[in-house]
Amino acid sequence: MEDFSVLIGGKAGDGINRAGFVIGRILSRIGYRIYMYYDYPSLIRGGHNFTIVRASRHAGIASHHVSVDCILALDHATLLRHAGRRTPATITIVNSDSVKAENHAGGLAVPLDTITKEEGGIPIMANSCLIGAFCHATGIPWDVVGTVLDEEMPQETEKNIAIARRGFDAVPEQFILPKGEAPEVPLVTGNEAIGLGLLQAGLDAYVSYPMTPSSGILHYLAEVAGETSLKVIHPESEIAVMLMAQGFAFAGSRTAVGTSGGGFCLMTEGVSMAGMTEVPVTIVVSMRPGPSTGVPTYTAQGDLAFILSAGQGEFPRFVIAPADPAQAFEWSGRALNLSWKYQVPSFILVDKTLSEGTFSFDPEEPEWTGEEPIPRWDGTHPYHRYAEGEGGVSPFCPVPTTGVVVKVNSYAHDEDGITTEDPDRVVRLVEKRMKKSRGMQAEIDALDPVLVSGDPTAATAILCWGTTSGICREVGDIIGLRVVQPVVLSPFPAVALRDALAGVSRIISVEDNAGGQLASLAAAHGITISAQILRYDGRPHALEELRDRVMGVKA
Amino acid sequence: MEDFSVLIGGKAGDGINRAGFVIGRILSRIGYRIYMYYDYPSLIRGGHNFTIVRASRHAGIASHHVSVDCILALDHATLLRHAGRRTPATITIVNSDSVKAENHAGGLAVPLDTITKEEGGIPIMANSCLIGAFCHATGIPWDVVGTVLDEEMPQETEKNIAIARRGFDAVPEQFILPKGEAPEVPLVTGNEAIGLGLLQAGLDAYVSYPMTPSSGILHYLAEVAGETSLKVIHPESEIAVMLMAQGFAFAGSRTAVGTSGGGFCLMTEGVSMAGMTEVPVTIVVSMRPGPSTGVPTYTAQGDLAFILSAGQGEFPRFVIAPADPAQAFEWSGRALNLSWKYQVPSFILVDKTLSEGTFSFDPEEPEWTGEEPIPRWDGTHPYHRYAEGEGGVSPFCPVPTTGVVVKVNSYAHDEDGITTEDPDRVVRLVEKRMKKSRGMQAEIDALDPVLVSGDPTAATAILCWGTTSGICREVGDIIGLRVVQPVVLSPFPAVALRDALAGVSRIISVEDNAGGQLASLAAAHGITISAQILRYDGRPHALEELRDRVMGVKA
Amino acid sequence: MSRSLITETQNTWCPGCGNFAIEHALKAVIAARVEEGFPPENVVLVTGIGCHAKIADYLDVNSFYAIHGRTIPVATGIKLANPDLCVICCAGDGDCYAEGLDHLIFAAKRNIDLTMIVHNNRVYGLTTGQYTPTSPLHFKGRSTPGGTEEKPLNPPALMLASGATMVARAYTRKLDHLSTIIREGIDHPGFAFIDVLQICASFFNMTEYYNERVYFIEGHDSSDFWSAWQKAREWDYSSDAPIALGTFYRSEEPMFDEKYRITRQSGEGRKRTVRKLLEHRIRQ
Amino acid sequence: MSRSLITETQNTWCPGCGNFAIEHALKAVIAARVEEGFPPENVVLVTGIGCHAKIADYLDVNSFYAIHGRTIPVATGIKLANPDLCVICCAGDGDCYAEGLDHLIFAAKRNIDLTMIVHNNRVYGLTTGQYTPTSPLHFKGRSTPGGTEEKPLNPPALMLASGATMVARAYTRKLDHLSTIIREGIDHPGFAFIDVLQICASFFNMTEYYNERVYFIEGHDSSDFWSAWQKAREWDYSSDAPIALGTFYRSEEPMFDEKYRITRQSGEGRKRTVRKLLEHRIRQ
Ligand SMILES: Cc1ncc(C[n+]2csc(CCOP(=O)(O)OP(=O)(O)O)c2C)c(N)n1
Ligand SMILES: Cc1ncc(C[n+]2csc(CCOP(=O)(O)OP(=O)(O)O)c2C)c(N)n1
Ligand code: SF4
Ligand code: SF4
Ligand SMILES: [Mg+2]
Ligand SMILES: [Mg+2]
Repeated sequence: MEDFSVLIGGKAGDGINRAGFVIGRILSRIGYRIYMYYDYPSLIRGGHNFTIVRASRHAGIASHHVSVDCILALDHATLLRHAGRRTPATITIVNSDSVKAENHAGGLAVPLDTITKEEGGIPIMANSCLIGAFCHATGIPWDVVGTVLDEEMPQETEKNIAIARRGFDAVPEQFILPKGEAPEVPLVTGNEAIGLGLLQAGLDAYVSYPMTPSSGILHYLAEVAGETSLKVIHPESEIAVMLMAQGFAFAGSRTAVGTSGGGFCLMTEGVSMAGMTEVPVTIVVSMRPGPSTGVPTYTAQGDLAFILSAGQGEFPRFVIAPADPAQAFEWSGRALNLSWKYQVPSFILVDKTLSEGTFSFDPEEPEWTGEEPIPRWDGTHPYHRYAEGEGGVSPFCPVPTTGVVVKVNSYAHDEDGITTEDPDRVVRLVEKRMKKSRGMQAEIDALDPVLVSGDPTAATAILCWGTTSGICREVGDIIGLRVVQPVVLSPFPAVALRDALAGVSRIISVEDNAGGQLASLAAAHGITISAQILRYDGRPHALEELRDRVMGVKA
Repeated sequence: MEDFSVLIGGKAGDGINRAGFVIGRILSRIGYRIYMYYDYPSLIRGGHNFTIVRASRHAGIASHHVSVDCILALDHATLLRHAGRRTPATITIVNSDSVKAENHAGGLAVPLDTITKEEGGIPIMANSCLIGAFCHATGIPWDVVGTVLDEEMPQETEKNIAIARRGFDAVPEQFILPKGEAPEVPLVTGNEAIGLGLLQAGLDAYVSYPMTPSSGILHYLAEVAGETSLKVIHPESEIAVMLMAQGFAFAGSRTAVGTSGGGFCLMTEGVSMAGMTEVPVTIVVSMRPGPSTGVPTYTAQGDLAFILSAGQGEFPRFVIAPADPAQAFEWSGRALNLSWKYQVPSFILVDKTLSEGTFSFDPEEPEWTGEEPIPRWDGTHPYHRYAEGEGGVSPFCPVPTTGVVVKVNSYAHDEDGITTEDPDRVVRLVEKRMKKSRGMQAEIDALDPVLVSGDPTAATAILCWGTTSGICREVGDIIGLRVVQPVVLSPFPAVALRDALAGVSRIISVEDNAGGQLASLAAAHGITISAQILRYDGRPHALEELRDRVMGVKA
Repeated sequence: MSRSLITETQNTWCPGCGNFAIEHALKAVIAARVEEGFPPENVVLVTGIGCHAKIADYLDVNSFYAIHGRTIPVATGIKLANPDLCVICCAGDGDCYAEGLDHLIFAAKRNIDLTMIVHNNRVYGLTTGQYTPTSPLHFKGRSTPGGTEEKPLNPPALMLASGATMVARAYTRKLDHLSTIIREGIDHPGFAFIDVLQICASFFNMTEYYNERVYFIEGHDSSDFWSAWQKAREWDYSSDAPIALGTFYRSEEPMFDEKYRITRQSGEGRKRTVRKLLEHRIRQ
Repeated sequence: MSRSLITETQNTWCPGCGNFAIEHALKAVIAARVEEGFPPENVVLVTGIGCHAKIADYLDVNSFYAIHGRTIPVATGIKLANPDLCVICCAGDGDCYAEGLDHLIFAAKRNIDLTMIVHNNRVYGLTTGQYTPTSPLHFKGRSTPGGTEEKPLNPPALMLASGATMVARAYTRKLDHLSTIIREGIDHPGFAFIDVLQICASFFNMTEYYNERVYFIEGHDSSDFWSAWQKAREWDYSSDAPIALGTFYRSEEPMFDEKYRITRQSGEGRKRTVRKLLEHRIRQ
C-alpha cells in the first residue's frame, strides 16, 4: 500500500488531536511517513473536531486525501459529516456507546465508554480503546501499539494500555497494513519545527502573547524552556511583546516573537522602530483567515502584502515562508541569523496548516545552521553604534561593554545614535538602509531562495508559496508539472525566480487567499501568471481537489 | 512682478509661523495668491524656524523658491543659514537688537525689541514691528497693514498696530510691490482644508490622539466644534481612537480619525476590524519621514505601500491622496461619503508639506459634495445587517431602530452578524467584499481619479501623487511637460491612468520617498517608469531644484 | 414586547461554564428593564474576543462583537454618539485586564455611563488555558508550565484607584445576586464595574474554592470610599481570604457622556457654517 | 572613571524647563553610584517620545530612545536579558499615563527591578500643549479649548493599587530632594515609581502653585501601606490640597527578573539539546 489514510472524529474535548498523533506515531513506527491535518472550530467542548492521518511510503507528503481508508467515529456526527469520504473499502469503527446501532453504517461497533469505565479509566481514555481497535482492524501488531502507548502516555500508562488492549481484542482483523520501509523519524508540528529551528540557531528569548495558530510555539518553547535555558515570556499584550523583544536584543539576547494577524497589527509600530533602531528581531506570523478575528482556527495566506510593507517608513526586512517542518526548521534558524547579521527584522510567515499540522520530520534533511557570527566591533575607540560598516551594517557591540556607550534611537540619528534633523544625516541613514537592502538581496540570491520540484523540465509550472507548496509538490509529481516555490519573499528573489521559470510557457499560481498576492508580487516583477487557483474558505485543498483544479487550467 | 518671496526666520517661540501667516494675509489682500512653507525642528523654544511666503499672480502655486526677494531676520542664524537665498536684489531687514552691526550684511536694521519694549509690548510682538518694517520697505500701504493686523490680532490689537507703525516708520521704502489682481481668498492649511471638507460632508465626530503633522486637524476642529456641533474627542491612545470611531459609526455618526505613521500602526488592527464589520470610518494619515519616530516635523511620502495593505486579511479600501487644499477639501468630503456608501475604510493620505503648509484656497474651486445618501434598509422585516445588497453593500439601518436588532461582528459571520466557521458562508463573505471592490473601482473610475495638467499633449510626462503634484504642476508648466496625478490610489485607477498617459513615451516619476512607491504600483499595473526623481531628506523640493532635476532626466 | 432575547444560535460553551449564568442574568435584567418600558432597541452589547464574547451571538440585542481587549473604546464611541443608549460591555479577564487595561482605567477616570461586566474566569479560556492578570501566583498554564512568578492584579482595588463610581463583585454560582448586581450596574448613572468570578469548567474550575469562601457584603456603607477600599483589598485574588460579593462602592458624579448631547447640524446649516469659517480668513 | 556623563549634544529644552533638574539629578545619582564602584556601562536609560525623552540624547550612558508610551516593555526586555543592568526609565505623563498605561501597571504588578521616573508636567509638551491624564479638571489645551470634563488620574494611588513596591513623588524645583528620591529609587530592589512634578515653562507653568503647596513628608511610616494610601490621596492632582513630596511607600518583595538569571547554552550544547528534544518523539 502506497498510501493509507485514517480519519478520527469526535467532539472538542475528546482528545481527537492527541489520538491522531498517537496513531501517527504508530504508523510511523511501522515504517510510514506521516502527515496529519487537524480541523477544529473555535470552541473548547462539543462541536466537531477531526483529524486525518495520512501515512505514505513517500517522504514529503503534506496534504490529505478526500477519501480515507479508515474512519474512527467517536460520535454520530463524524459518520454524518464524513460520509462522503468513504469508499467501499473504507473500514469504519464506531463508538457504540454514543452511536445508535441503526446508525453504525456497517462499521465495527466497539463500546468505547463502557470498556473505559470497566477498566477504571476516565472518559478521555476511550481514545486508547479506539486506537487499540484501529490497530487490530488494520493488522498492526499489538507490541507496536503497546510500546508507542508506553512512550506517549507517561501518565496512567498501565491503565491506557489495558484499555487499548480491550479495544484491540474487541474487533477482528480486517486486513493487514503492510509494514513500510521508512526508518522512524520524529513527528512534529510546524510550530514545533519553528521553535526547534530557532533554538538550534541560538535563540535566547521567546516573547509571545497567545494567538491561534501561533500559540503552539509559545506552549512548546515554554515547555522546553528549562532544558534549553530559554527565557519564555508571555506579557500583557503584543505591543509589549514586540518592544520587550527589542529590549532583549539591545542587551544582546537573540529574540523571537510569535503571533497572528491581529496581534501582528499591534506590533507594527515596534517593527518600524526596529527598522530605525537596527535592533534585530525575528517575528513569526502564522496566518488565519481575516480580516479581523475572521475564522481563527482555520487557514489562509492573506497577510503577505501586509507583512511586506507593515510599519511606517521604508526599511529592509527578510520575509521567509517555509512550506513544511524541514524548511521551517532550516529557515527559522536562518531568519534568526540573518536578522542579527543585517540588524533588521526578519519574518517567518506561516499559516495554520503548517503551524498546527503534524509531519514526519527527518532531522537530517534540513541544514542545521547554528548560531552564525555577526559583524562585531573591533575594539577601536570610540565606538559608534551606527558607524558606516560594510554594506551599511554597523559593527555590533554588546551592552554592557566597559568604556562603551551604546545609544539606539527611534528618531533619525547620527553615527552615535544622537537625534538629528539635519538633511544630510537623514539622507545618510536612508542610504545606509538601502545599502543593507542590496547586501540582503545578494545574500538571499546566494541561498537558493527558490525551490524547484515536480518535473523541472516541464513547460507548465505551478507557482506557490508557504504551506500550499507542499501539496503543489505532490500535484506536480502526479501530473508532471514544474513546481516553483520562492521560500524568500523579501528581498524578492526575482532573478532566481525567473531562472526557475526558464522555459515555462504557462504559470499557474496557487494560493490560499482571494487576492492572489504572490501573483501580484510576481507581476510587479514582470512575471505574468496565466491562471490563478485561489481558495479562501479557510480549508486547505485535499490532494484530489487541487489536482483536479490544476488539471482544469493546465491546458 | 509675477512672483515675490519673503523669508522670515528666528527661533522657535518667536512666532515665525504666525508672522508668516500675517504677511501672507497682507500679500493676499493686495491681490496675490499665496503659498507658505513652514520649516521647524522638533522643539518648543530656540533652534531655527523659518517660513517662506511666496506670493504669485498665478493661482495654484504650491512650492517655494530657493532664492527670495526679502529676508526678515529676527536673529543672526537666519542670516547665516539663508545667505544662499540672497540675490543682489534681495531686501534684508535685520533685528538690530539681536544681530550685531558687523553682521547686518547690508540689511536694514530695526531695533525690534527696543521698539516693542518702548511701546509696552511683550517680546513676541516684535513680529508686528517686523511686519510693519517689511511693508514699508516693499511699498505696501499702511492702511493694508493696519486693517489686516486689526483682523488677525484680536488681542492687544491697538498695541500691535502701534508697534507695527513704529516698524513701518523705521525703514525707508525700497521699492513698490505692485498690487495684484487676484480677489482675496482665504488662506488655509492643508489640515484645515481636510477638516472643513469633512465638516461640509456631514462629519459628526472627529477622534484623534495628537501626532505631528496631523494634530492641526484636531486643534482646528476642536476650536470650531462649538460652532459646528461636532464631537471632538482626544482619547488615551490611537487604538482607542480607531475603536471609538467604529463605535460612533455603529451608532450612526459619521466619524473621521487622524494620525501619522506611528499612531496609524496602532490603528491597523481596528482598520482590519472595519474591513470585517463593514462599519465605515475615514482615516487621515499625514506622513513624515520614517521609519519610526524619524524626523517628526518634516515631510515624506513613505507610507503609501503600508496604507494600501495595512491590516490582516483582504478587504477593499479607498486611498485618496490630495495635492493641495482644494483637492483636500473636495476629496475629504468624498472620502467620508464613499466610506459610508460602501461601508469600508477610506483613507486621506497627506504629508507634512500639505498638512502644515498654508495656501490660498478659493472655496469656489472644489466641489462641495455635502452629505450624500447611502443605501438604507427599506423597512422590510426581518432586518439582516449583512444582507446581500447591490454590489455587495448591505442596506444600512441605524441603531436604535424599533423592532430591529443590529449585530456587527469581527468574526466571519452570517447575514445576521452571527459568527460562522462554515466554509460556504466564509466564501460568501469574501465574495461580498470582492463585489464591493468592483463597485468601488467603477465609482472611482467615474470620478475623474487621474488629473492631468501642464501640457496635456506632451510626450514626456511627470507622474506624481499627493503634495508633490503641486510643484510638479508648476514644473510641468515651466518646461512644458504633461503632469499626471492619480488622486485615488486604491482602487487603483489603472485605466484612467493609462488614458492619461496615452501618447507618452517617457515617464518621470517624482516622489518624496526612497523606494519609488508609486512607481512600483504603476509597474505592477504594467506602466513602466523611465526615470525616478526621489527625495528623502524630509524637505520638499524648491521649484528651481525640482525643475533642474526634471530637466536632467527629461532627455 | 415578548422577544425571548435569546437568538437561535447554537451555544458552544462547555457544560458547567459560568458564562451561562452571566447570559441568564443579563437576559433577565434586560427583560425586566424592557418590561418596565425601556426600549429594547436602545440596548447595545459590546464584547471582546474570548469565550465570554460569544454572548454577543447568544443575546438577541444590538451588539458589536469587537476585538480582543477593546470593548471599552467601542462602547465609549457608541455612548458618545448617542447618550440615550444603554451600553453594556461583556469582557474577559485576559481581554480587559491585559490587552485592554488602559481603556478600562480611562472609562473609570471619565466616569462614562457604561456597565462593564468582566467574565473573570482568571484564565484565557478560548486560547486554551494560559494565565491571566488575575490568575493566582504560581498558576501553571500553557505559557507558564512551571508556574507564574507574578502576583495577580486586584481589579476592584484598581478601579477604585482609577475613579470608578460603582465597583462590585459577583459570582456565577450566585445567580440571583449576580442579577441584582448587574441590574444595579445598569441602573447606575456613570461607570459601573462588575468583576464576576466566573467558573471555567475546563481550565480553572474554582467552584469549591469559591463556594467555601464567598460571602455577601452586609452592613457596609458603599458610599464610603475608605471602607470600600478595605473591602476590595480583603482578598487579593491569590492568598486565602474571605471573598466579598456585592457592591463595594457607589457614588454619583458628573458623567462624561452628558456633554455630548449635541444635535447635529443639517446639511445646509453645515455648509453655511463652513463658509462662515472660511470667511473669517478674509476681509470681514 | 571621570566621564562627565553629559554628551555634547545641544540641549533644546526651553529656558526654565523642569527637565534640566531631572537631568541634573539623574546625572548626579549615576555619578555617585559610579564613584562608589558601579560600572557605568551597566547603566541603561530607556525613554519614550516627548520633551522628557530628549534626556536620552543628553546623558552619556547607554540608552534606548524608544517610542511614545513604551519605555517599560523595552526596559523589561533589557532587564530580563541581563538582571545585572541598572535600568532606568524616563517617561512623560502623556507617554506613560495615556498611551502606555497598561505597561506601567504590569511593571508594578511584576515588581520588576526598574526605576521609573515620570516627567509629569501634566501636559503634552512636544506636541504643543494638549491635556494629559494628569491635567487638572477643566484644563484648556489645544485639543480641549473649552476645558476637559475629566478628572485626572492619581498616579501614586494607581501604583499602590497595582502592587508597586516603591511609590514616591518629587518636584523639579526641589533639586536635592529629587536627587535623594532618584537615588532611593535606583537603590530600591524592585519596581520604583517616581512621579516628578516637572515644570513645563511653555505650556503649563505651575511653579507658583506648587511652591505654595508642596511639603516634604516627615514622620510617615513608608512601610505602612494604609498610611501610604492616605498620603497618596491627599492631593488628587486637581483640587487644592497640600502636596506631599517624598516616599509614600516602600517594601521588599521577590523581583520578577531574579528568575531570569539563566546562563545560555553554548552552540554545541544547544544542538545536542535540540536533538534530544527530537528524539523524545521516536522510539527511546
Ligand atoms: C490582538 C489579539 N491577541 C490575541 C488574540 C487571541 N485571543 C483570542 S481569545 C484570547 C483570550 C481570551 O481570554 P479572556 O479574555 O480571559 O476570555 P475567555 O476566553 O477566558 O472568556 C486571546 C488571547 C486575539 N484574538 N487578538
Ligand atoms: C504612537 C504615537 N502617538 C503620538 C505621538 C506624538 N507624540 C510625540 S510626543 C507626544 C506627547 C508627549 O507628551 P508627554 O509624554 O507628556 O511628554 P512631554 O513632551 O510632555 O515631555 C506625542 C503625543 C507619537 N510620537 N507616537
Ligand atoms: S473554556 Fe472555560 S470559559 Fe470557555 S466555555 Fe469552556 S468553561 Fe467556559
Ligand atoms: S515645552 Fe515644556 S516640557 Fe517641553 S522643553 Fe519646553 S518647558 Fe520643557
Ligand atoms: Mg478569561
Ligand atoms: Mg508631559
